[in-house]
Amino acid sequence: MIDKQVHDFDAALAGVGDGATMMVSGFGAAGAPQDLMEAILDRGWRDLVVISNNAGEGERGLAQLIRAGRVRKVVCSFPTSSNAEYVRDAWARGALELEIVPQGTLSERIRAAGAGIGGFYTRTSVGTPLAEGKEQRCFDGVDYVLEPPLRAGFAFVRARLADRWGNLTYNKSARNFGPSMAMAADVTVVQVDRVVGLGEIDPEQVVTPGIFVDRVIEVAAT
Amino acid sequence: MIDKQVHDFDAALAGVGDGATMMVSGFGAAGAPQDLMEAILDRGWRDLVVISNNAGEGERGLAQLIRAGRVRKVVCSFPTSSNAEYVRDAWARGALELEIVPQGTLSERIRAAGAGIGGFYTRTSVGTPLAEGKEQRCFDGVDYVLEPPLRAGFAFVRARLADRWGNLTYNKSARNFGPSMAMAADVTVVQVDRVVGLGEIDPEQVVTPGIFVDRVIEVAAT
Amino acid sequence: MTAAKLTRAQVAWRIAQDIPDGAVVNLGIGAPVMVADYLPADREIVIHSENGILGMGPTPPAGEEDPDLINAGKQPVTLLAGGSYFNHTDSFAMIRGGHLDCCVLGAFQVAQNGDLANWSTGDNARPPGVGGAMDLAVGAKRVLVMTDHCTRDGSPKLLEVCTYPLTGRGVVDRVYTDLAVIDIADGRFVVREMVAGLDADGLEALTGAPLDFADGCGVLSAAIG
Amino acid sequence: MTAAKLTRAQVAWRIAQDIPDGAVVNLGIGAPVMVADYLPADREIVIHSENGILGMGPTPPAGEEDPDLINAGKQPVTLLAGGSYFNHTDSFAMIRGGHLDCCVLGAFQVAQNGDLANWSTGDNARPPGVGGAMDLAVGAKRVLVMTDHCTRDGSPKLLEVCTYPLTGRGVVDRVYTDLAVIDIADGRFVVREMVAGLDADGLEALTGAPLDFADGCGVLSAAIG
Repeated sequence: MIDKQVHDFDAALAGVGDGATMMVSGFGAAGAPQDLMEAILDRGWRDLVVISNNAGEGERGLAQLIRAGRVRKVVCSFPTSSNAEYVRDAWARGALELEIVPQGTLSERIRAAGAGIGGFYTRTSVGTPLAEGKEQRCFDGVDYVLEPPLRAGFAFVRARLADRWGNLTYNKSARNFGPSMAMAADVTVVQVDRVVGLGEIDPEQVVTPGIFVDRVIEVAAT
Repeated sequence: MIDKQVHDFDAALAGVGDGATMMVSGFGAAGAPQDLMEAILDRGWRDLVVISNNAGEGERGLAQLIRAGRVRKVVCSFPTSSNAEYVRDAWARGALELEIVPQGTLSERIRAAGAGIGGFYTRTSVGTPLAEGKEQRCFDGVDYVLEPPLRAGFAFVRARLADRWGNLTYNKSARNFGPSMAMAADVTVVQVDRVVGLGEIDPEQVVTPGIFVDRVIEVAAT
Repeated sequence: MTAAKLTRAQVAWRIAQDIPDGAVVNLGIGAPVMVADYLPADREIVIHSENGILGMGPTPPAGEEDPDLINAGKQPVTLLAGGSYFNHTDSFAMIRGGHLDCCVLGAFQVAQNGDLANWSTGDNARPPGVGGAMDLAVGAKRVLVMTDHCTRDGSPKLLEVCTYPLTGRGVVDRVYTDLAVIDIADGRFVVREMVAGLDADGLEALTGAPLDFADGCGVLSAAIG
Repeated sequence: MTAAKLTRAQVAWRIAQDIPDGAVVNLGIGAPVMVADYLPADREIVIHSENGILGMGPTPPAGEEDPDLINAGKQPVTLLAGGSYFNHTDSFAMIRGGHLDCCVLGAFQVAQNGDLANWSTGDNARPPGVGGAMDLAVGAKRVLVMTDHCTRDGSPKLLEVCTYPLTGRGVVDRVYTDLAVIDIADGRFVVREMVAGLDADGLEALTGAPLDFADGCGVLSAAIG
């Protein structure tokens, strides 16, 4: 019997520890697994390496982890969202490393890891400082850079509904990075608003099939 | 005002002609745009180059085009589905060229074209005759081959519902190649069971957003 | 006579007039978002937001904001009938795959060969960040730039060569400034419209590169105040 | 004493016993599909079909077939509660990305280093066709092969080196034949189970490569007739 639902954060976070590499879904606060981030904060783990579009946003979740000095590095496209003085401060002090990846390349690199692609060529960043050190190549007269896949030990994702097989739906633009991150980690942990019975999600409407999901934790939306 | 619905096959097929390169959705008969294929047959165009998982299936659609000698070449993963003597015959006579691509590589190459990817590395086909002549490369001790994107002038796709913006839903496993092919052609023409009013497709359930669709023709399912 | 410099809203209005019926357009974070307010009412234009929205609608009334429905600038928005949601990877497949008819981006600098610099001033005292600008710059069929003609201290932003780190190489098609509408063609700036009260020498003095002037170069004005 | 050769159904039964509860498995076209009929009732196993289905169910009753709901062999199937549909590219992302726990494939030949040949006999008089076999061969976490031990004319299918064109290089983990269950480990065939009435020499005589025998090599039998 398959039942991916877990009932407490200890079970949701089993295996996470100091130095963990983790993808965190969300674009700003939309789709960010805030309660999972706070449970990580509570457990005191340090030296975390985070892959996320932003370096947190606002007051909650990943922003708290960074403020508390728990994050060593963020791989992201845009670290300085609104109210992100905590990022500027930590970065200026040398306490936080930032690796900047163009947003579409970030997302495609994550998908590539999940899809078993060993690398891909994109025009994005050609001729810019972000292409430095990358292999460059010309196809049909157009220049491309080679980008490697991007994996992590964990993916922490926020979704709307799940069933015990781990099938997921999302809400509006909170979908963002969730579906690709869920494919690209050794362990995918999903914070959902509600777990529903098997078969209650229309098979045509499943956005992330359960094959990509390891653990589901229900946290009632606030 | 955006209205992608066309009301006859002449409008649906505008620009197609002898030598056209066209993607055709479907896995076997499921999701195959049979009526569009038959309209092409009626118009007598020849030397067609087809990209499709199978070289037709059964009696209708692409199978008719091949039987009638209108198709010069099929790029596919598996040309000899059931009742495919017409493929064996045409191929044995030298009247039909077949280019065999592994199924996942075929689908990924189509998606790459639609997603602006200049090429990608896959382990699929390494060490096999289908890797011959392809660039090979080792990342982290694993061998990959380089695969180029695959585009076409036209994509002919079968879907279930559409609205006037071209948003699409599909039916069950008839979804198959449709969503990726719709992204990868200069002109994407979709045969749907029914055109519904704008807003009648739940925005969470749109599988192919209208941005990928140029023309929609309603053909009541038989 | 002083040049009748356009306000930012007027530049947004002017850009909106150039977006054809049926186009799919992405409006960059910041001033370009204003273009949405001036799209002609008789055209149906689909706005794409890189965080997974097509058919983005206006700001919701106060109290009806949904934190899960935001634009690329993370402001609350709405969805029009016909709109759809999709994931980030698919959204950038649209962008990179050449499916957007145009995008409107801000700029620090634009060079006469179409190079765009809009993400970094090379200031190493500030954390870097690029967002989706590099993807939009290479991906959209037409890249329109919305910018003041000069910086606040009067330096030209239209240059022979960008001095800031690039966002994209040779990507810009047209620049809309508070003074002029300028195409990029064959490695040259070609002025198509210019505000009243300015002549060719005047505009050239405010520009860091030589200018060509289109036959029938018109007057840049806006139908809004 | 003659070897108690297994029927194809019995081989399918034997494979089914090795698929653990909760596994996601792809069953190749042809004989491997029979494995589905013998999955232990107390295990919940998710069947993947490369044409975009997870949670595939059994053949529908006559008259209830849906031409839009078929398996990779293009036969009508059903969907279980918890199942889902997705497009072909996503389906092969699952396969290639290593998300399937195992797949069961047929074979023309298997070599002791795990090379698999199952798509072409190199016969240039027949049109080629590979389907999804090469993707499954490299992608699934475990590749199980279901095959007769010998061809109809008695030639061995388990060889030192494949002579037919490969499907994948070094991909096979375990082979289930009508005579034995054989692991591939460190470039050698290691027999784990063998049917009654056959000894090591007898099996080796039917095999085109040297065999190792696991400690406690068991008897291969099936609980079905």
